[in-house]
Amino acid sequence: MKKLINNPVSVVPEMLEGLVRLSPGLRLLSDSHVVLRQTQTEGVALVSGGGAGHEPAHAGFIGPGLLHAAVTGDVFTSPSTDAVLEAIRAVATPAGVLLIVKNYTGDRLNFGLAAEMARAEGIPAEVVIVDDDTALEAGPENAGRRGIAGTVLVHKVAGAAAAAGLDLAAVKAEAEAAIAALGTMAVALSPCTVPAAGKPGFTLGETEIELGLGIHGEAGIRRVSMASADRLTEILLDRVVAQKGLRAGDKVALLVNNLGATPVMELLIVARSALASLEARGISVERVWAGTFLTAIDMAGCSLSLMKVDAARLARLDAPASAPAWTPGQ
Amino acid sequence: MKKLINNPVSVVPEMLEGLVRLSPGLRLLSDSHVVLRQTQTEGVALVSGGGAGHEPAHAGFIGPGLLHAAVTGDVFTSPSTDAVLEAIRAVATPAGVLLIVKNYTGDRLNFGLAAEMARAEGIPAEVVIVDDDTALEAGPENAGRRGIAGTVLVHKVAGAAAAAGLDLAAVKAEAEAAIAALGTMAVALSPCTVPAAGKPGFTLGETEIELGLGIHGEAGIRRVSMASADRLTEILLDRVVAQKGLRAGDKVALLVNNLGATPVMELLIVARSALASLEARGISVERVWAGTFLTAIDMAGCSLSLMKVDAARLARLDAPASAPAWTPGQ
Amino acid sequence: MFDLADIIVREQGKLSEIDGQTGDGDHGVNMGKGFRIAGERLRALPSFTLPEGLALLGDTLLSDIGGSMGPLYGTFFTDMSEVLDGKDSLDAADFSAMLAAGLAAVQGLGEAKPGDKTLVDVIVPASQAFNAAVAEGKSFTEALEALQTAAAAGLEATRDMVAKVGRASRLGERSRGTLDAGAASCDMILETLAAGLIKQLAT
Amino acid sequence: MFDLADIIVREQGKLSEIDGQTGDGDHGVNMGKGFRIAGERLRALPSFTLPEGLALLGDTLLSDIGGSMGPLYGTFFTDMSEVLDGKDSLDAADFSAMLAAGLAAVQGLGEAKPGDKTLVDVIVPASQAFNAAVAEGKSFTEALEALQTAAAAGLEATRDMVAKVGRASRLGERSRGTLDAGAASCDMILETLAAGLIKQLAT
Ligand SMILES: Nc1ncnc2c1ncn2[C@@H]1O[C@H](COP(=O)(O)OP(=O)(O)O)[C@@H](O)[C@H]1O
Ligand SMILES: Nc1ncnc2c1ncn2[C@@H]1O[C@H](COP(=O)(O)OP(=O)(O)O)[C@@H](O)[C@H]1O
Ligand SMILES: [Mg+2]
Ligand SMILES: [Mg+2]
Ligand SMILES: [Mg+2]
Ligand SMILES: [Mg+2]
Repeated sequence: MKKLINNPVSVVPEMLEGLVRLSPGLRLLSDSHVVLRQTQTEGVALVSGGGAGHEPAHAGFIGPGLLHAAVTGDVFTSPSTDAVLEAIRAVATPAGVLLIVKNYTGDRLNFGLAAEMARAEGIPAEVVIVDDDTALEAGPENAGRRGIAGTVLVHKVAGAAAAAGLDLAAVKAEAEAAIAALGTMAVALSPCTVPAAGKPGFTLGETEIELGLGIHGEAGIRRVSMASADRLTEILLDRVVAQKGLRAGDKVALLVNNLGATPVMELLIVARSALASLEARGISVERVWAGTFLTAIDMAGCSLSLMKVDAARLARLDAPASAPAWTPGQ
Repeated sequence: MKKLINNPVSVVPEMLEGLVRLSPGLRLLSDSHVVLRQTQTEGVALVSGGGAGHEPAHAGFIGPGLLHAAVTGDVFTSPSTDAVLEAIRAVATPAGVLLIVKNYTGDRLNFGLAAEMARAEGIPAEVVIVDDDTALEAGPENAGRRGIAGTVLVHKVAGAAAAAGLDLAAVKAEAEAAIAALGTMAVALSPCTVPAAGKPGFTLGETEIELGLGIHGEAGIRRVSMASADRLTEILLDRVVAQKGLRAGDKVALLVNNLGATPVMELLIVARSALASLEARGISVERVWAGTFLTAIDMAGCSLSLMKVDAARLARLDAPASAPAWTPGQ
Repeated sequence: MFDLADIIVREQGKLSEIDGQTGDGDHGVNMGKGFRIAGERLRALPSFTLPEGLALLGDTLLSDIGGSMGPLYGTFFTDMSEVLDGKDSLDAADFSAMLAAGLAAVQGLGEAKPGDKTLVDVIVPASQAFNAAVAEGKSFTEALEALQTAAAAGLEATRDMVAKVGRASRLGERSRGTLDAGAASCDMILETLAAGLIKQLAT
Repeated sequence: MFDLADIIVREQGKLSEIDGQTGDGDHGVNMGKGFRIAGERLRALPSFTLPEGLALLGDTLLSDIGGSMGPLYGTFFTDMSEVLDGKDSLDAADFSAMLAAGLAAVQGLGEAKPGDKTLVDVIVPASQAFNAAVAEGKSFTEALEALQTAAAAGLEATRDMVAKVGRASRLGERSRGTLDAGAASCDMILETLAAGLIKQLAT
């Protein structure tokens, strides 16, 4: 394992220190892995988070119009209930706190328990669960779809709703509607290496790639041979479009996300390909992003997220926002 | 080689199409690899460029307060004289054109010849050569220092000077002063793979890294064993500080640049380390950036650039600018 | 209690390896961290009762380790401790109530049913075996031994199950054929707790 | 002229390999692309004179290939063509003037001196040998043969040189021990041009 780190046990505090030093609008809650805005606002506060290893998520999306705080656990491990509760307390307003949680047992339990404890302290707290990984069939026989890169667009919609002064129930409802409208699928060209493990979580042959993998290096749904960018884009979009029931005439936002080690050259080629494919399907891409939003450490590959939008949701995506890792859609 | 591409011969046009589709302010000159602003301005126009493979450079830095056009060659190959001349003609104003060129024989020759031809057509054209790679000793015995990631800061200084309405000689003088104040050094953890070659340009052992390498996968100055982020940062900064004669009390801008495949986690750890090291040296970091600015395709590793600043140069770095890959310094 | 902390810390490599087969390979890291910290805190105390020890362990898991096991094992130990509250020594009835409280905590939070391939598949047969032995008039020690056997069998039975909850559930049929990591740590925990009590009862 | 285009296209792998040892391994790719395009354009013409062929080659290199070789070889061929302007056949004096113009073009642009480990280290000894043979009263054909021998020797001599210009110069002493890529392509070019003329003179 070759990584620009000092010690696997210190990657999380060191990178968070780096982030807040580079982001004058952010600060670190002392003795914790909770990052929050320098100055808090009135109204509903948004808290996100999860295991580390997804940088720039989640702390990179803190700022006006987006999140109020993010709680980071160890690499690929949900933060503890106490850590989440600390974050909630730090940003709570009388309007309450909405927790944006990805669908993993650990995150659900820790954020869920923390929300319960917060309510017991008199802080209105609600939870939404993001489950955008359309690679998987959801059902009673499993823990449901995972939350992956589309989470970033949920942050944006909820952040704009909160900034617009909506109450907790209304912000929650908008976030849940955005989640229902969202689907994502990823392709990995290489596995990722957890610093503490020191070696890749799985191995792929010279020409093998993995479709529908998770953002923690969990196995995907299918291992296939390497194919062209156009072909892979088609496979990812076919699945998301089918699972989310998208049809010609629908309007969507498209997020092309680097899983960690993908060069800009390749992201741009995939973005071009995805735009052409959606156009051919008669699906209108109202906004598009291509960049590094939510990663699996150093995995090579990308994910494509589609969120169905109407004028109201588009306005949320377009609303002014400023955070270290946020860029306006085009 | 696993890459999200369609065909090695089409990577350059496809990625440029992706870029302009994602950047409403940019357009592609028809039948060429010249990207320029949708609307041109009065005053001195700036043209940069070079081989492809350095994305988001150079076209990602086109926009108000920055470049007016960028010419892209094949991967790691200077664009032709004709292509550069086309770009010059497309953006030329009576105030003239400044070409920002990195110190490679091919770039010097093609941009230099194009400037001569432009002048023959009555277009005032000047060239500045960026040679920030302080890993190398410059001297009569070689072609001088290479131009690498610090070029992005030269774009910014010159772009602000041009936007401020200075004349060609004055913009050129500011760019040259910025170049003289600039030093960069890089460390590679992995080689890069040119799509047309299909295999890495060199090989590194399990624990080997390369110091002072070039952004085309050229050999570095020294192959050493993997070390901690703090130690590597120290080695890079020692060299740049010594070569640029920086001393306690000096003010600098710091650019932490991803060479292509480095995760955000690692960049943030290096940024934290560099800030601490410079502070310990009594060198004041007035502005800092950490991100993906000028890459060597999919190389893992980073470069550190220091540009000495006074109030006037800092104002150039802070001047408003907007381009797909530009973010304000902190 | 020290034995408990020590065995989890010692076996963390094995637990991560099991988790790696169908999960993300960090079960041992997570558990090892929590039990190491709890062990240090316990060693710093002049003395403590079993309920106090369990409470400290539960607190540590809840506040310091995160992941799915932090809350699940955290409330498991916390709720077991509450049942015993104030007691200095415990009898078979206390032990039975303690197991019931632990199971209720885990199921209340994680909603796993027997057969879902989790630690529940160790706790349920282990406490059933214990209660059955007591009902048959066996001694506390004999009942604890029955629990140990049943816990180990419960773990072994997870091998042929398909995960229905947690990370491994996304693999569907592909999760069959390997042990469950949480069940493996739970077997260690119950067997070690029982062994400690058996030793204590013998003196 | 077709031979010239063909040999460079055919040998591009070898040229890139040589460039890979001290440069960035693309010399063959760059040259191959330029000579392939030029070859196609030449084949599309009903007929052309040598100066016309050289001019087209120079133009193609200048406008289509970029890199350092685009302008260097581009002006090399363009300037050689200009010396011959209008001529349909050429004598030894023309050929000598042509080489001088090519060398001046390359040096004017790239500022490489003999010994800097570039194509100049092939052009200089080759044209010196040609001129010396002519001065000694040798025939045009004999002088061309002398040029071929000297070009090959010039290439071989680059092996022991340390690069002073271009990409390889950053390696300093480490650039010693391998041939220079530009010198290798230049040797092919001069030897092939000479062979063509020799064949023509023999008929
Ligand atoms: N809903 C649940 N209820 C009870 N136990 C669960 C549940 N989900 C997962 N588990 C247990 O958690 C174990 C994995 O723990 P661990 O690896 O520490 O957490 P994570 O899956 O977050 O990486 C599984 O082996 C299983 O026994
Ligand atoms: N200044 C120069 N003058 C003449 N020839 C040069 C000069 N610099 C480099 N060369 C030649 O260019 C060759 C490399 O060409 P090529 O690989 O196509 O370009 P690049 O170095 O840009 O990749 C070298 O082998 C050398 O012969
Ligand atoms: Mg985990
Ligand atoms: Mg080159
Ligand atoms: Mg796990
Ligand atoms: Mg080369």
